[in-house]
Amino acid sequence: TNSGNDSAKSPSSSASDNTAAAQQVATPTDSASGPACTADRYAGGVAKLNITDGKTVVGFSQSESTSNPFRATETKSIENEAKRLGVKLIERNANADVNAQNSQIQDMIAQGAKVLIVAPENSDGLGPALAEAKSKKIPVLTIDRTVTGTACTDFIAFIGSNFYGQAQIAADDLNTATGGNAHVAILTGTPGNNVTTDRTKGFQDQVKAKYPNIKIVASQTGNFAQTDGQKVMEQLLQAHSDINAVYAENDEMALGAIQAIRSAGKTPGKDVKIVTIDGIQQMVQNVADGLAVADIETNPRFGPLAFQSLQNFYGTAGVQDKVIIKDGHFTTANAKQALAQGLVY
Amino acid sequence: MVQQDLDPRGDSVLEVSGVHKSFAGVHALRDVDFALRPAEVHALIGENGAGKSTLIKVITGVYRPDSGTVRLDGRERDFRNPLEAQAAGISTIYQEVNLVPLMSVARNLFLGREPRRFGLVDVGRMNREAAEVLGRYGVDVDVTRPLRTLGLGAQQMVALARAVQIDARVVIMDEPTSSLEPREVETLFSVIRRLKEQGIAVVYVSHRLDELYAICDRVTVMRDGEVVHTGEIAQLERLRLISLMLGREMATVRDKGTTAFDTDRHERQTGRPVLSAEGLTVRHRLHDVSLDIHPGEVVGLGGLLGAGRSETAKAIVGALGTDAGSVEIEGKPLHRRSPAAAIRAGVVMLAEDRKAEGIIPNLSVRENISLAALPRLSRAGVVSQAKQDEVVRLFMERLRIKASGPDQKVSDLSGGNQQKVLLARWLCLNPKVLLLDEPTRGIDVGAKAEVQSIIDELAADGLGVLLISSDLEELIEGSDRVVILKDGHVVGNLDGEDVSEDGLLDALATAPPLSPDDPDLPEQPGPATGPENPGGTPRAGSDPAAAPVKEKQR
Amino acid sequence: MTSLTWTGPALDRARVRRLLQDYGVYAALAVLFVVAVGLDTSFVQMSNIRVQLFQVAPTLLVALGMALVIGTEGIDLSVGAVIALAASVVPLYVGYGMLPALAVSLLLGAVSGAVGGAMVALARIQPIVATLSLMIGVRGLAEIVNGNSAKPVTQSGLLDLGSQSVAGIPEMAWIAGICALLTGLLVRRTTFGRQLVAIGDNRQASRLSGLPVRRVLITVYVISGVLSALAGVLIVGHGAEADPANQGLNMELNAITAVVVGGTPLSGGRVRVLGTVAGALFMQLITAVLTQHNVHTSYTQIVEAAIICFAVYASQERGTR
Amino acid sequence: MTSAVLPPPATAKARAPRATLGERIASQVQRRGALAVLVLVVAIASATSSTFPTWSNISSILGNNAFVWLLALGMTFVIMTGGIDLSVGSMYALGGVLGAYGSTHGTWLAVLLPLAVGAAWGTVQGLLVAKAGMAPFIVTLVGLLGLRGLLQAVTDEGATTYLVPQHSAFRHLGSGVWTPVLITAAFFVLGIVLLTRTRFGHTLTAMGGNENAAVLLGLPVARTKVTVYLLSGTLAAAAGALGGARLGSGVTTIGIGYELTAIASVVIGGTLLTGGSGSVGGTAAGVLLLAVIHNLIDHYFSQYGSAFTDTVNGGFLAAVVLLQTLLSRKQQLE
Ligand SMILES: Nc1ncnc2c1ncn2[C@@H]1O[C@H](COP(=O)(O)OP(=O)(O)OP(=O)(O)O)[C@@H](O)[C@H]1O
Ligand SMILES: Nc1ncnc2c1ncn2[C@@H]1O[C@H](COP(=O)(O)OP(=O)(O)OP(=O)(O)O)[C@@H](O)[C@H]1O
Ligand SMILES: [Mg+2]
Ligand SMILES: [Mg+2]
Repeated sequence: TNSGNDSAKSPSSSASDNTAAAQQVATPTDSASGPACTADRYAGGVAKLNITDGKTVVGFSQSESTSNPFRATETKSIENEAKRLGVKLIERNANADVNAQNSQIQDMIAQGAKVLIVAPENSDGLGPALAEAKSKKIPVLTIDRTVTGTACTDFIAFIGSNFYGQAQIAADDLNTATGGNAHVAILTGTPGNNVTTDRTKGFQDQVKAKYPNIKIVASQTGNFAQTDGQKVMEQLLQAHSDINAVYAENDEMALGAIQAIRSAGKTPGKDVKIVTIDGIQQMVQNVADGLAVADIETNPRFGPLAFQSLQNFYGTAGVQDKVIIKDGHFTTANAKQALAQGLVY
Repeated sequence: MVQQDLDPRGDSVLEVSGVHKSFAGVHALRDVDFALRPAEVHALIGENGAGKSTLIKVITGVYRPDSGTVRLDGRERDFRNPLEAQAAGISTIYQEVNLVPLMSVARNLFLGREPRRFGLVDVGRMNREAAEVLGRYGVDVDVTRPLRTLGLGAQQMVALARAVQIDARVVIMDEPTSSLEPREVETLFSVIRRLKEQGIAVVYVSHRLDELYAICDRVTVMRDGEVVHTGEIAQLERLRLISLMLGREMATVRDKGTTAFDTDRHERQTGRPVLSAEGLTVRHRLHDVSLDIHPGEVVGLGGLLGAGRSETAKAIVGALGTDAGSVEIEGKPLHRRSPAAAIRAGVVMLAEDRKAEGIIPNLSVRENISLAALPRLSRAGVVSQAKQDEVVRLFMERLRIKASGPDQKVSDLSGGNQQKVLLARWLCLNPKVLLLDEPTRGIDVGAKAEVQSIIDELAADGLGVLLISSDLEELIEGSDRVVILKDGHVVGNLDGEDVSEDGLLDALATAPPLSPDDPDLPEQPGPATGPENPGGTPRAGSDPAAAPVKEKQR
Repeated sequence: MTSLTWTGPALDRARVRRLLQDYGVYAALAVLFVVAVGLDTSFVQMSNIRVQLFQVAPTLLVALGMALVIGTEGIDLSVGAVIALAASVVPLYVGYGMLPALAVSLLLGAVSGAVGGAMVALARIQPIVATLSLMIGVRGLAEIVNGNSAKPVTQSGLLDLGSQSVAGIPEMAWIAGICALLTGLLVRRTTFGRQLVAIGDNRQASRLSGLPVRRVLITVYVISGVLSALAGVLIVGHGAEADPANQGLNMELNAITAVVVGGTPLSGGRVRVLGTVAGALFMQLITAVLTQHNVHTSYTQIVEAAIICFAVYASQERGTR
Repeated sequence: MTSAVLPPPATAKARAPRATLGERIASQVQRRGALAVLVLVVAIASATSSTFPTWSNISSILGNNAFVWLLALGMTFVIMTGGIDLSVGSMYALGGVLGAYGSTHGTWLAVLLPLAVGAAWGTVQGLLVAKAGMAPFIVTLVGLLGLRGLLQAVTDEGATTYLVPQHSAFRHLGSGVWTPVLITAAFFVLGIVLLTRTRFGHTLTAMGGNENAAVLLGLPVARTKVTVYLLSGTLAAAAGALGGARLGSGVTTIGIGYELTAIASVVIGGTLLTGGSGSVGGTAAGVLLLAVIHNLIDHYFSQYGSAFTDTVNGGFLAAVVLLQTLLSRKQQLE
């Protein structure tokens, strides 16, 4: 469905296949050992399955619209890996509605899913679906956001990024770029979203702990959207002419901020430094062009790691309850290279 | 000049004194005093816009007076809404039928007083009782049908039945008969007489003077928001009454009976009819109705309540979908059946239900008048203000529309003036055929005479007119020919000398039985339908004394 | 009765009420502006005014169309989705230049409007559900057309349209202003405008008066669609990016709010174009003041809600009793 | 007055035309368009899919959405009076958060706090509509925005999520399939009785049909209006609280756009948006129809991506309302 835009050099479908861009595990490191979760231990023991036999149905529940490049790449990655392994996959998309996600998960169970990969819309709202899965002895692997509950009992494990850590890195980058003297505007994500909460808190905590000369001038929501980010930034630049740095909690809002800085007659990257999170292609390009300082990656290519984990779960290796992936870190130094290698999505 | 024979205080159930009410600078009521004695029927009359309805609304708490008091049984009351007035014992039928069109007839009848069992509405009983009550008023309908499927007349009967059912000390009726037939009017009168016997006082508003003399005891005349006369109606002769209302000297009030029609018949052009409808059929409602209208003639459409007259008019202009039938204008068939197409062909219809189908309430008088004529008043889609103003001025003058100016909101006009605005809307189109459904409904004697003479004039100018009227006299004196409908069938055609009240009633009574293969065949009224009606005449009260009094003075 | 003492103040109160009703929005707008300047004098700077005009222009365009639809006693929830649809085709056609892209967008806006109008006028579906189905479906369509991520737009003509000023005022604002003027003329001076209002006030009576009810209704929705599409193109030009998943979200509510705050009743039969302009500016100013003073989102929403409530209450028509 | 006053019977004259059997069936189908379409859709789905008619699929359709349907129930009352309530989605979310918050202090608070806030805000909306004469659309739009703001204010801009304690009795209210379905069904039955068998129901129907007349007929219009918004607010908050009990937490991002779904269900159920005509049963059919359609679309189209599902969804909604409108066309025409 990627119709007709020839200007985009690296369509997400190929990026999701790019092995060089595949997720790398940060923690646990190989040496780290703890009791790993296997089928025998999961909630008192569930039947062993061979997910690649072409008959076992694996369900994948996506939380948000695939119009978001992160979600699109994530979904594609899962689909491609399933195809590669010969897994029979069914999927649903909850379009950011917890209620819908609950009923969709149950719906997939009704359709015969024997194991589930869930990208939760919300950490705290999947109680009914998880309970149903548990009562039917269907293991659930959660990716990209956590859910409340006990690993290896309510769900197998969590695989994903450390949002709090990403924000800390962002603070470090801004500090470096501004020489420790910054008046920052924060463009936060959609209120009520765990990602927003972590990325806001991580940044604020880091600033408070380490960078006394960084002043947070304003913090307003841009709803993870380019248009809103631009509007808010335009207003903030009017009210606070001293703003010289922006921390955007996702790339879309950073794109909006760049536009707003330009129309205020300033130069992004020079008058105002920008740090952002996610690592979509257009923004990494901007980093390469010097419009932004850094872009911290959130790697959406969950497919290989997720299925590997499932196989480990049914095998003997097992899965650790928290698998934190290594996120890339694009700066002026490596952005060009990353683009050339197609590491971005 | 206010003549008062005001009673000693305490003698009256309802007493209004010194009431002022103005709307955005328009004085609707000025220092109005009004007293109602127990067990009397008190007529409240005046020209359109005199303030009658406003007074009623002040009494019942719809409006709050700017100053003055309302006393009920000697106690000063300040009703905040009709609910409180109703609870205090004032039951009211407001001017336009004010019921809920989408709700069933039975529910409308019992709204707010539903019979209940175990705290829940007893629907079965409600429907049974509703059918029974309405049956007594001669309205024999399926009470579970939505009210709007009834004709306006039947709706008015429902409103009436409802108001009378409420326990009240005072019953106020604002033009209850405006869409009623003589038969229903008679039913109403007997209701009023019973009320009177029970000591209940009735306020009765009507523009039909005959009715006032027939039923009322005393009269209050209003003009321009003031009370100009209160007294026994028997002591007030008709001419004097009219002169009081109009505020003109008696001598200048030339009386020509109750209608202003020229009694001469129009010179009918024989030859091709300007409009000819063939075999109009609407499922369950109209059956093969055909009629012709020639240029320069007024064709009356007679029949009883719900006979299908309004529906015939609507079917002709395409406002109602027909199952069969055709309409030709000057020999050319009207292909696409819609009001717009009819208007383009020169056929216009003044609708019966002014509020729902006539006025555009929030627009000004000017915009209401010019609405249908807009395409003619504009060039390249842009309205020419000058042309429009001229047309509007012309018709406001010609029809003597009483408004503070062309910019006044039409919904703020009195009922009669709204009617004139609608007439103006159609006249400024220069139509060939005018279908008038109750054109003088709710308009005062003066205006009625004007409208009637306009109809005459129009016919004289060569227009074809179809006249539907519940006012028998108007129908007979105004029409050159009368087509009679009954249950959606044409059952008679009166021409020339036969156009008379007797002729009409005869035709209705002797109507041949309807074709037997018609599934909707209503039983012919026979001896079984009621002991009072042995002859099977559809007119109630064969007792001549009970018939509405018609004082023809000519 | 002491009628003199009564009529005096009563009349005055009535007049005040009338004035409030007619000019309430403008007064509120003025007050808000004064407050904004009082809080921060830099609010009067031209650069700030320009920012506000940039941001208000698309909302205003959509609100104008919405005002017409509301005038017919309808409502158009699909405007946001039409913005997305317009945005989605811009990257596809902008290679041929700005005008072809604009033309295709407007055409699609018109088509979407025509579909909505047909559902309302011909099939007699209630406007709110008819346009709700469009709102869902058209945005989906826009996302399909667009693919999975926002597309950058670099065509200079379009970018200029979204960022340049003429005589110190953004081109976008000029366009919106001209559209407002045209809409005003349409409502006040043309047959179409008068028919539209009449239909909104009493549809049955209008039909019986021979007005082309269906044609007027369809046209109104088409106009709304075209204006929304135009807004969509401007949004893309201003943001240099086409993002059908997010652009135009909540636009329907913003536009309706602007229209109603501007004094157009939702019950139809009346269209206040200048009021709509004031309503849109009013809402823009509130957001600007709250954002610029870094008020928390939660309070922003509460304060906005309260101000809308108050503004509408002050300027609404009240029946005399 | 008693019937004793009434005059002797006048002649029966015009008679109500009797409908043929075919017409009566047709009129039933017209009146229950949503139900007819629902039966059709379910029949087709059962015939073509083996998993659709299974109990676990049906229970997933019912169990998770049951509480949300209470929004449509409240909306039915509001729409019947010719009003609209856009605040239900926000109130639903707020109810969930308050319920979860309350549950940390005890089950009673978990139930009472949301109900009290819902009733209070509903009353405010009702008063603004009935007494201040403001347009319902605007008043409840204010609710939609303001309640979200309030929600964020009590959760530190969404950063705090209140969890229902694991062993709180409150959780039982929302668990399983039967509890939610029975609670919701009970509310709907009460709703039917309220609308068709009480004076309150008749009054609110009359108001929607012709408010002016209702005032003139001496019906308690203002009081009824306030009550209707109170009901809607309370139902929405209750739905939210029960939903919170089910989810086990007060999710702040929930309920966005639910007001539109509720309105769509009501309208599909055959209730006129202008008020005065409609039924609770129709709404029940409407919500079920939408839920079934969503389930089917998810089933068949999920693998094509969310944009495609949306498009199909919009198209289907249009088709359903079109069908429903065509079925009941005759009723609306006159
Ligand atoms: N709500 C209103 N706003 C402004 N003016 C009004 C309003 N209601 C009535 N008026 C004005 O008050 C005057 C009296 O009107 P009212 O309806 O009482 O007349 P009426 O005597 O009942 O006439 P009719 O016989 O035509 O029914 C008229 O001039 C009318 O225009
Ligand atoms: N008394 C009644 N009994 C039964 N049905 C009635 C009665 N009055 C009216 N109706 C119904 O109302 C409708 C009236 O049709 P229509 O309005 O064309 O009649 P009309 O002759 O113009 O009478 P009206 O004076 O009521 O306007 C018919 O469908 C008829 O079934
Ligand atoms: Mg009157
Ligand atoms: Mg009639």
